[in-house]
Amino acid sequence: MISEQLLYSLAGIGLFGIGLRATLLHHMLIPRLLALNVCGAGVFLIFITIAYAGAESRPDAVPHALVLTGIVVAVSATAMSLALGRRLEALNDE
Amino acid sequence: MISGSDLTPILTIALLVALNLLLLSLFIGLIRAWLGPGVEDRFSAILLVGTGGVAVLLLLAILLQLEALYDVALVLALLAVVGTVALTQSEKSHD
Amino acid sequence: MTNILAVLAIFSGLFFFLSGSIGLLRLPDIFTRLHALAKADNIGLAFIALGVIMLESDILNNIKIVIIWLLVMAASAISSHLVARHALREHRSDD
Amino acid sequence: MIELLWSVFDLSLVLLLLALAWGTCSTRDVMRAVTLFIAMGLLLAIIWARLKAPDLALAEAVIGAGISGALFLSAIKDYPSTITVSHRTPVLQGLINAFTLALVILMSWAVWHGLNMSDGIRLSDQVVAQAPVSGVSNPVTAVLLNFRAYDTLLELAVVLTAVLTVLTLNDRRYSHVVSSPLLQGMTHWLVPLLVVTSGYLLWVGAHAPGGAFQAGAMLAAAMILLQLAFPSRRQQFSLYLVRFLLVIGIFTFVVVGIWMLLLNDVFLAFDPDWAGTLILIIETMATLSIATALALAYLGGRPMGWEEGARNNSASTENEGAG
Repeated sequence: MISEQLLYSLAGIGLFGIGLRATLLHHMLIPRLLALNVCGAGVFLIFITIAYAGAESRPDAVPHALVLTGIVVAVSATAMSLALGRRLEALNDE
Repeated sequence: MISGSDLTPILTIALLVALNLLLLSLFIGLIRAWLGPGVEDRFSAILLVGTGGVAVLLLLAILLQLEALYDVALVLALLAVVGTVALTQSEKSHD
Repeated sequence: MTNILAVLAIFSGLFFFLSGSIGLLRLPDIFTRLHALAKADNIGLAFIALGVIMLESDILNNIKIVIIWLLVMAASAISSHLVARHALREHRSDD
Repeated sequence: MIELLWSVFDLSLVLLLLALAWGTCSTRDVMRAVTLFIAMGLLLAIIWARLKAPDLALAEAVIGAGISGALFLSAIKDYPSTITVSHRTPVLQGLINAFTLALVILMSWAVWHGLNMSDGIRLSDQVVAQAPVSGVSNPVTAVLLNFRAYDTLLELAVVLTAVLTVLTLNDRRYSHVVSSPLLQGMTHWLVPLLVVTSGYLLWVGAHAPGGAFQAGAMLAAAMILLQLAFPSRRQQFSLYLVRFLLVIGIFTFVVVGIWMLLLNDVFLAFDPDWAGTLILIIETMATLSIATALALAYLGGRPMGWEEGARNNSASTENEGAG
């Protein structure tokens, strides 16, 4: 049996890589933001995997609090970037 | 509290098999999300994943003995509606 | 005894989930697909919720599960309506 | 047997997650990308539940599957439906691939060390040891609102900054959608239910998974739903109230912090006797602020009559109908 910690941290690293590569490759705003969110999700997954301490014991609360903060900040940043992008489009149309 | 003593090995195995089959069902649904072709087809797949997610969370709550997952399932059920409404009410503005 | 009944209920639910997702994949258009989806949403989740209720001894949690199930039922009806209406409207604008 | 089945479950979850991420990042169809992204959010909520992080599962269910999805869906309304392929030169593409690979290797090394680290100070032990004096028994809430209250204060500042940027840049989006009577009927019972659940999550956050962020996001979802179901209804609330709600969270936090500074000589150091009450007050106000901020962010800009609202609120409600 592979340890679930190893498995999920590999998934986190994979998500991070996929997201980062796509963030750099895309030049349109929305695909880029989606990719950046995927990349961020990978980082969150790594944090939570490190916090996970097996089936019996209670996981570490500190990374959980950090990731909770991260999720809220990520959604705010996404909203801000979308607004910036919309403004930019409006300026280009003029 | 979940009646932990009742969680016999055979029951655990049965629940885990159910969990895996449920995931398979979600996977089949997600193929439709990939194929489309219409927006509606994609979103009906999301609806299936939402309901399937609720079912997975209910089973996980029993298996992991985490009561809080019922709250998560409740929240997921509530938010699935908001998601659908967001999709169907925001369509491309036809000129 | 309760365990056997619970597992039986969960597996009947799974049957509806799997047939719902296969229907979502195989049926020809959005309206028939929504019809398949409703099976998973309503009956599938109902059976799984029933099974989980049998395994869960805490009465408050059981009430929560019933609320979740009622929510998903209502949500599924309204989502299907919205998605189908959206599909109809889009289709009309193509003509 | 049990372990094998868990492994199969974990492996399928992970493969499905990676497939969805790959699909989101590589497809040329914007709608497909957004749908797969929403599905990924739902799957992440399941993964957080599996990894015993119900606090995160709650937040992800509301934000990942609900609010970010709604944000992207409203953003792609007037967006080209196909993603044009990258114009990057082969050299640049090679550089990007090499850079990504290098970071992934570096990260794998760091994670490997993180997983194998056995000695040293484990923060979780300290959190558990100090939990009784934090005023709440949910360790995540204890970390967020007591031990690392600074972080949470600054996070509220980040959310406020983001929403102020949104408000500065654009007027809100308009939707030309005819609402459905069935949807409006549903809104009449669903919105109260969302508000009650939000209050429940806020209250339960002291001793079980839940708290200000989950509750705030839930309340924001209720506001977004109202907006979607009644797109043409004029706002019935004062824009003064909106501004007030937007800053009340951070204002309360700072006031409590300074009060504690005067009392204990340390900014944001709560008395153990008072901590529970203070945390609840701060969290309630933060919930209101987060909800308002996320709902305004969804609108994508200033609501009708935002500027006039500042100068003459009573007159603006009469004038904005034409605009």
